[in-house]
Amino acid sequence: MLTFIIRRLLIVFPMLIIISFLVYLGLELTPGDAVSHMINPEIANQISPEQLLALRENLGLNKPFIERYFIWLSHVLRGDFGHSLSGGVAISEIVFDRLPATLELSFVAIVFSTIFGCVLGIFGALNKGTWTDSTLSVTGMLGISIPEFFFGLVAILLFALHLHWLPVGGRLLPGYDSFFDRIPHLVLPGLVMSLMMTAGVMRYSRSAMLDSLSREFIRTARAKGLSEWRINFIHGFRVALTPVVVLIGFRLPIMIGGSVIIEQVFQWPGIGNEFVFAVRGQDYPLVMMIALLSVFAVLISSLVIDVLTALIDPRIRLN
Amino acid sequence: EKVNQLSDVRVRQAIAYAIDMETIADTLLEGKAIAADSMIPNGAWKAPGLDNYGYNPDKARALLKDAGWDDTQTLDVVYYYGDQLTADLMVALQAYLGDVGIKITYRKLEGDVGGQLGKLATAGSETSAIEWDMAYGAKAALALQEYYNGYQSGKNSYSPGSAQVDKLISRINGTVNVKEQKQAFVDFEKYENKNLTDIPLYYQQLFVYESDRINRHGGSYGNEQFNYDWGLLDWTVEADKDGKRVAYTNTAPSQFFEHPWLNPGITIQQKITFDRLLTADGSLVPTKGQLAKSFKVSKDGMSVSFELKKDLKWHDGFDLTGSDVKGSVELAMKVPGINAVFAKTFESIEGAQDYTSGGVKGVSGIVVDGRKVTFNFATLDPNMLLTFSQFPPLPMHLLGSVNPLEFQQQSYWQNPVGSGPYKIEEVQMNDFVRYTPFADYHGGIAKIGEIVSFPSGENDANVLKNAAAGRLDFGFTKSVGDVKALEAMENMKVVPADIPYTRSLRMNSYPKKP
Amino acid sequence: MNNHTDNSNQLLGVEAKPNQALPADPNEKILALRDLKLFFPVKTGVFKKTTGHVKAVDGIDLDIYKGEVLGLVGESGCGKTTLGKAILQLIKPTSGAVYYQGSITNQLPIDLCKLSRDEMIPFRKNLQIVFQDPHSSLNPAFTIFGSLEDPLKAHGFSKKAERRRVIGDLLVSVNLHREDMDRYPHEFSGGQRQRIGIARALLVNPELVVCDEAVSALDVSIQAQVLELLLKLRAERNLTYVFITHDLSVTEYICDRIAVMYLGKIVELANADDLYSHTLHPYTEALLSAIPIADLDRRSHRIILEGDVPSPLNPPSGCPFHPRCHKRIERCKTEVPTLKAVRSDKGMHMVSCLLSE
Amino acid sequence: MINRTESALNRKFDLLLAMEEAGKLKPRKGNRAMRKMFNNKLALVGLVVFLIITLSSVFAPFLVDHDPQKIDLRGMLQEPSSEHLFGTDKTGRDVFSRVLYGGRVSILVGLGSALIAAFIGVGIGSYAGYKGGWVDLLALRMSEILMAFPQIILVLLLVSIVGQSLLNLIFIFVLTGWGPMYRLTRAQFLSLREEEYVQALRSFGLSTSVICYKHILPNALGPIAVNITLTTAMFILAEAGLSFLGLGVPLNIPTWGNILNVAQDLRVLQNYWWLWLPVGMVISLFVMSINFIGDGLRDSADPTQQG
Amino acid sequence: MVDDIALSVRDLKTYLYTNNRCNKAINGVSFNVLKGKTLCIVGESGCGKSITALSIMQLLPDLSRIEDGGITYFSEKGPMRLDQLPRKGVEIRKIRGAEIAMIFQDPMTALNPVFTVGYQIAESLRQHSVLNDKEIKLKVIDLLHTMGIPMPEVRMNEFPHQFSGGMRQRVMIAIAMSCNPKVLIADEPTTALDVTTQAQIFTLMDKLKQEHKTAIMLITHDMGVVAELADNVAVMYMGNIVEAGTVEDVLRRPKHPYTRALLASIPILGRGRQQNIKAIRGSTPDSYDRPKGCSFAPRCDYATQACDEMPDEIYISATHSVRCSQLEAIS
Ligand SMILES: Nc1ncnc2c1ncn2[C@@H]1O[C@H](COP(=O)(O)OP(=O)(O)OP(=O)(O)O)[C@@H](O)[C@H]1O
Ligand SMILES: Nc1ncnc2c1ncn2[C@@H]1O[C@H](COP(=O)(O)OP(=O)(O)OP(=O)(O)O)[C@@H](O)[C@H]1O
Ligand SMILES: [Mg+2]
Ligand SMILES: [Mg+2]
Repeated sequence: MLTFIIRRLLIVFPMLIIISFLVYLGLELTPGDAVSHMINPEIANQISPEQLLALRENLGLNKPFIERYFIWLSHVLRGDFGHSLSGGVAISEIVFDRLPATLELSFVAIVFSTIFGCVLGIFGALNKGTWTDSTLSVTGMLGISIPEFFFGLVAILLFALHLHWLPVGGRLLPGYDSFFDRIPHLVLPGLVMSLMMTAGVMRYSRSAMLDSLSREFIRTARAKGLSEWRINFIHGFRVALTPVVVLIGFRLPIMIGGSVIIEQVFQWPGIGNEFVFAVRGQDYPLVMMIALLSVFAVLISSLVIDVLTALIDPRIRLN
Repeated sequence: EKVNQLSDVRVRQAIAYAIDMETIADTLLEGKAIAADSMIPNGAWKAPGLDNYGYNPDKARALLKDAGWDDTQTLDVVYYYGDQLTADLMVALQAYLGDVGIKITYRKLEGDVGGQLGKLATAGSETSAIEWDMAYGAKAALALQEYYNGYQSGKNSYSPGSAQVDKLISRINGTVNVKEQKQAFVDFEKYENKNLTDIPLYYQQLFVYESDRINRHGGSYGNEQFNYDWGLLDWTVEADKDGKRVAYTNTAPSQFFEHPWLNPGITIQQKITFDRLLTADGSLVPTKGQLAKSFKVSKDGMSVSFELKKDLKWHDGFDLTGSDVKGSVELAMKVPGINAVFAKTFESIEGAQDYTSGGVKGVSGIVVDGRKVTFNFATLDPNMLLTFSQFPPLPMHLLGSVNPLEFQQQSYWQNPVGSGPYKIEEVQMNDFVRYTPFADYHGGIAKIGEIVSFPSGENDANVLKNAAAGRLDFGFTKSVGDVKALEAMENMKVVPADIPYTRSLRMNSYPKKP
Repeated sequence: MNNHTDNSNQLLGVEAKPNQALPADPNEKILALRDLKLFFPVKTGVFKKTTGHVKAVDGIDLDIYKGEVLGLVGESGCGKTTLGKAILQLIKPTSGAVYYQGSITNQLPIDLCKLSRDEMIPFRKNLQIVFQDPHSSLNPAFTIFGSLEDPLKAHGFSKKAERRRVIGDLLVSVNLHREDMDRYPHEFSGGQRQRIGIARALLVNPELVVCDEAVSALDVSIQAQVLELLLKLRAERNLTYVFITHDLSVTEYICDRIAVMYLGKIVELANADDLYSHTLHPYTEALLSAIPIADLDRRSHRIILEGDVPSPLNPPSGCPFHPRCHKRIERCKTEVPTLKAVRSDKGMHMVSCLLSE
Repeated sequence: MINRTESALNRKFDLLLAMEEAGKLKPRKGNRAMRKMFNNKLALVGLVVFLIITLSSVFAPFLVDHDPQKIDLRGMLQEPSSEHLFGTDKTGRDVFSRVLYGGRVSILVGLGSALIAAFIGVGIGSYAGYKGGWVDLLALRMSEILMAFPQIILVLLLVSIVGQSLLNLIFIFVLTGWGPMYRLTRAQFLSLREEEYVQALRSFGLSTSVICYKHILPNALGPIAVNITLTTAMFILAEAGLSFLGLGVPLNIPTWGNILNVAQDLRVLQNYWWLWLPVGMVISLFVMSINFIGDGLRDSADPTQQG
Repeated sequence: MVDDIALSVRDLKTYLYTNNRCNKAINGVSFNVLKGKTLCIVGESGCGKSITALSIMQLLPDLSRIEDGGITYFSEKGPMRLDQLPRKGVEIRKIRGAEIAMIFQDPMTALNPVFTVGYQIAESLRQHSVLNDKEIKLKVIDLLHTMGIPMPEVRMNEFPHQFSGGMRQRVMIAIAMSCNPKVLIADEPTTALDVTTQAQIFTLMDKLKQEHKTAIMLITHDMGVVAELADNVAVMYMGNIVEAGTVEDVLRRPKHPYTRALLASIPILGRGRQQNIKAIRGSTPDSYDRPKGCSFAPRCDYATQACDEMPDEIYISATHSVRCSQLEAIS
């Protein structure tokens, strides 16, 4: 188990280095640079070329690529993520500023979707072929087929603009900074994101459950005279849990990236929002750091999944 | 080597005739725009009798035929606004031009927009340095001269310029005599109207909106993009159900506060936390002192002196002195990318050249004497008062020793210390900023107990969302779509303001690179 | 006879071994395996280092004579399949040699293990295999013709009509219909599929066919059909079979010689009758006794072995069978027995057991 | 509840039994998977919807008179009528014809990228899965790297790198889509190569490419087809999402995402439902129909599911 | 005689409904399982052996139904009609595992991979006995010990995949025997195992039968197993029992053409290469397309017109019954 974790970690690090290099390389190829974005296009042509040059020089944009990469990497390794080009703000500051918002939203979505998705999925599997199951299946399908921003916009139209039940977006209001104060703001994006994710978890846990229920050990359990409840939950669900945990694990990285689109729709000031902002503004260091962090999140969460599934599933644990 | 057909004035005229700007203004722009006949906005300085190139597709076709238009080519049209309206406008342009036989495709510029738009042809090169054929853009100017200064030869790749143009332009810059100036403008406008150096499309309006909770107590409306005397000190707001008098607005920062030396009044923070030496009226004509108790311009316009008010304080309690003013101007001279009007004014100051080239320590033309600050100019700048009505001095005890190239990168811009009627109380980047009245403000204590701004801006769906949710009490927009929606809201009032903001089509009239 | 052996061994280019099974006529030898080993690496640890080997085939010397049916029996996992595949070079052996001395080599033995993939192709024609599972041995996506035509193409049948004829003839010879070639595998029963599998093996007229559990998955009634067919084909085409199975009743019925494998090694090798009547190795003895016999008059005395087949990853020291052996002596724990010839009435009988020395 | 379903089941049994006795139930010829697919009502509905939308997009020029690019500023924002089925947009273009023409591009982007991604992924995956070696190692590492990014982050990153255009978008989708396809095919081949018919082909010394692409590939196509449908659905949603962020297909090309993009404007959302609701529903319906087909394909390929 | 019957199946018909077809998997099967005796059911793959067993346990697949006939279990409290109990009801659950236990063919998949072996054995005890946890643990250890698993205290805490096939099958038997059932149904318990392991398992089952007087119903397709273990034999073909009787009856004096052909088609160890085995011609018919009358008729050398009708069971002796209309012609 320990060697397993160590091995995974040994894969993670070179991977991060390679990815950081690729990301850096890729962004180099984008048109324009930080300077051109610091300056409003309407007056850009009024700035003298010398000034631009000086500016570029100063931001280190004129050094050779490899050199810039290694400078940057050594900084990152020292915990200094560099500065956002557009405002010179420390990226770590931006990230830690935005992270709570994203964590808040995705935590709600993950918890909600996991609970409801599993419950509904198991319910569907246990009632396979019935009217309820079909309804759930079609609803689940709808959930994964509607574009999430479309769903979000309609939700805003309905609950915020027509019914005035909930705020249209944003996260913090002055003077309301405890979590409970924020709940009204959280409800709509949280709900939209949760529902979209619930659909996926539901479909997945339903099929995992069906799969597990069709296995032979279920018949053995029946032959022991166990109650249906024990058969379904102790034997069936316990085995179906592994793939469900894997699925949920795959969702963990949204803890970093957030749902980019949902955050945009609800002007939720999270990392996803920041990422789009940075991509639009060609803020390389920021784009790069967020992308890298999300890769980091993916790699770590895949590690977590592996460990978790190993804990759940002795077949994996003992091999 | 082929000549660029867009350099043929007949083609440009044909394009102007082909576009039914009146209809576009009525429909797409929902009557919130005025078809333009010149870059300069309507008003006293407008030349009479300009041809407005009204919609006439037949004439356009005839002109094209005359010019031998090659209708197999497809023109590449670029723009840089991300809003839906621009996209819709492109659709309309494509249809109208297509109708007379000019095929276009359009695309939004990404990346280095400024560079792509205005790149200069290398000296001596006959070919254009830009790739597009036409660019849809806007010219906004603080001073009328700015509309035309860009057409001087050697400024960019899309207006070839000529000795004649240069002469006309130097005339509009060369005098403070209003009559002479006006005549120079009229002459240039006529030249422009005939030659279509740019194809002016429409004048954009700006709209100030406010909720019914706000009472301006007679404060005027004006060009909100800049700073003018809007009487904020006297404004009141209805108390909310908790009895708090809070007004909501937008343009809160997402990462940092934008410094006020580029777009001096574009965000609420720049407006309310900084004071200028002078203040202006709604159409940006400098009127009276703000930080200055009084000011005096010499007869020849080559010198101006300001007498600062007594006991001026920064928000952090430090004194605001004449050396803050001098230091700010000196710093601004070295900061890249400041407002063009400011830059022009500061360049004209005596000793500016020596200072920026690094030879001397200070600018000899700026003299501080107690509370009196005098600027002596080497060349005449007709807009220098305008500059001082928009340019805010910044606290030199905080910014005095910064590297001007990293001006915007200073941590100061996370929570700037200003001199205006409101100071920043709390910043939650990307969430909100809270402003409260500055107790030591020289003009008295502002009446609105608290101003809260959220991070949304023009063309931003969130403006409407916030307004609908009762979280937007005042602000401004240039987006026609926003206006219509705000007008439809019962609690909101919209006041249009004419602003110097002209949308036009630029032509790449140089031959393109083979 | 000894002379012959020596000659053949010189011919084969290996050192003569005194305990070699002696062929009746060396010219009829078709394959000779010499110290054949096939290890699967086992990777563990942080760096996936190879920490050990599954010794699936662990040093096998074996001659296969033309026209014989050589049975290969043993418990699951003892390396039968692996040996079969190693013979055909479907898995490259770790070491050792497989000398081929069939028709195309002008009687000159050639070590198949040394050939490259391309050099191997002409030999493949002569060595074929029939698999165990009738469900996975045919490609469900193709008709029988579709499945069988590519091998023919690869071996020089360029005309489609010709290929159809060959395949048709072959199907007839395995008691199917010519028309069956245009049907899909799922339209056939298990027995039919197995016959198609045999037809495929015979497609390019091989000399030797390895039958890997060719009848194990079939029902008893169908098993008999396939056995009959195999015997018929051998007679018609002068085939040599290596018949891998774990069913000793079938082996007894069909094989001329039988090799009993345990943990990658041959523990006993003898003519069929000899093996059953004069069982020498305790393992063979236990194996035979464990088989339920469908004859009410012949209830055998069962020898119940302890435990299961040990893992070939770390086989026991000494005689690999000693932990389960009912006759083990102290020596068995340390001394490794070798396969030695024990002369008996009915030809060569070889056994690897300390007790029979 | 239980009794009701039981009796319903019993009734069905009685019916089947009666028909069996009467000899009406014939052994059925044809592909069992196909049959199951056609017995699956949702998949069938999905297929019909998919075909209707796809065909009407493909044959849009024959179905609608309105030029999707033809503006009519004086006739802007008309409500749906018999003349304009989905009304007109802000420049007076016919929304219905725009939806149909937009479908062409959206389906091209979705299906096209999925197919190209599948072509590449399957091409490499088959060989790598069958043969292993450095090709496999390289492709595996590459797909690992690509798959270490959350999908949307990677797409946005690539958009920022290569810029916005139709071809670039397809390129990006292909780049992000081949990895999973490769993984799937590789896994399939890893298990299929152990099948005995493959061993048999190898025993004839057939070349790797013949064994791999001709003989094994057809057997791996089931899961691949399912994955193609799901990937198509994903790409169509991704295109819409990117266009929503303004980072998708350039606005001058009508796509479903670009048409729906106007719904960002609250005024449109509140007042001009026909500008977003029909196209939103078309996207959802189309994606749903593909998902149903995918589900149907999966179920029909799954031998453990009775049909 | 009747007192000895543990389980009686009369004219059982079980149909499976799949692929929109009806598979008459079992079409009128009758037999008795006697206390302390082993009944072997032999037959080719797909002839309905497993379905018979599952019908008794009420463990049939969802899309299936017992159409007709009866299954009577003679419990201590009197006869019970198992076929009439609801599949998921409490009554049948009290019988499953406690009174009638079953061992399945594939020990690799029949155990839940995520629970320890000990837990899975204890589960059955917990369900059907009043023992406390400690007693259960001791009993589990005892059971594993009886099954010949070394170090049961340690191995009970291991997971199924740490066990070899033979050991897993022993665990399955331990589960089945945990509550001392009156009837043990073993569905091909050794097909997945090696002969040496098979011998171990059968020895074990034999011992249990002796000790507990358990009635065993052993399903197999191996005539050798029948000869060695069975007291009574039922030969099944295509959903019918074509011949039944004691081992002596069936193996020494087979009457049904199928039984005869079957016995003639298998090589028997020790008879050498000279034995003459004869394959049965043709192949088993499609289960959806069963012959109208006697299902063996298409492959039978003695078939006549009369075989188009399903023949009745004919008792040749008190114990020996045959389903064939051509008995005279054969003998
Ligand atoms: N590809 C492989 N990689 C690693 N180990 C393998 C591989 N193939 C076989 N083995 C191991 O080699 C040993 C011999 O396997 P082999 O399949 O030859 O046995 P067998 O005698 O044919 O058994 P069976 O009767 O079950 O078919 C076993 O322990 C098996 O686990
Ligand atoms: N779960 C199931 N669903 C549908 N049909 C089934 C199922 N199980 C068995 N059958 C069918 O029922 C018939 C009898 O099958 P059964 O499993 O009883 O055969 P068997 O004698 O046990 O064969 P084997 O020796 O292969 O185990 C066959 O036609 C089979 O196809
Ligand atoms: Mg094998
Ligand atoms: Mg069975």
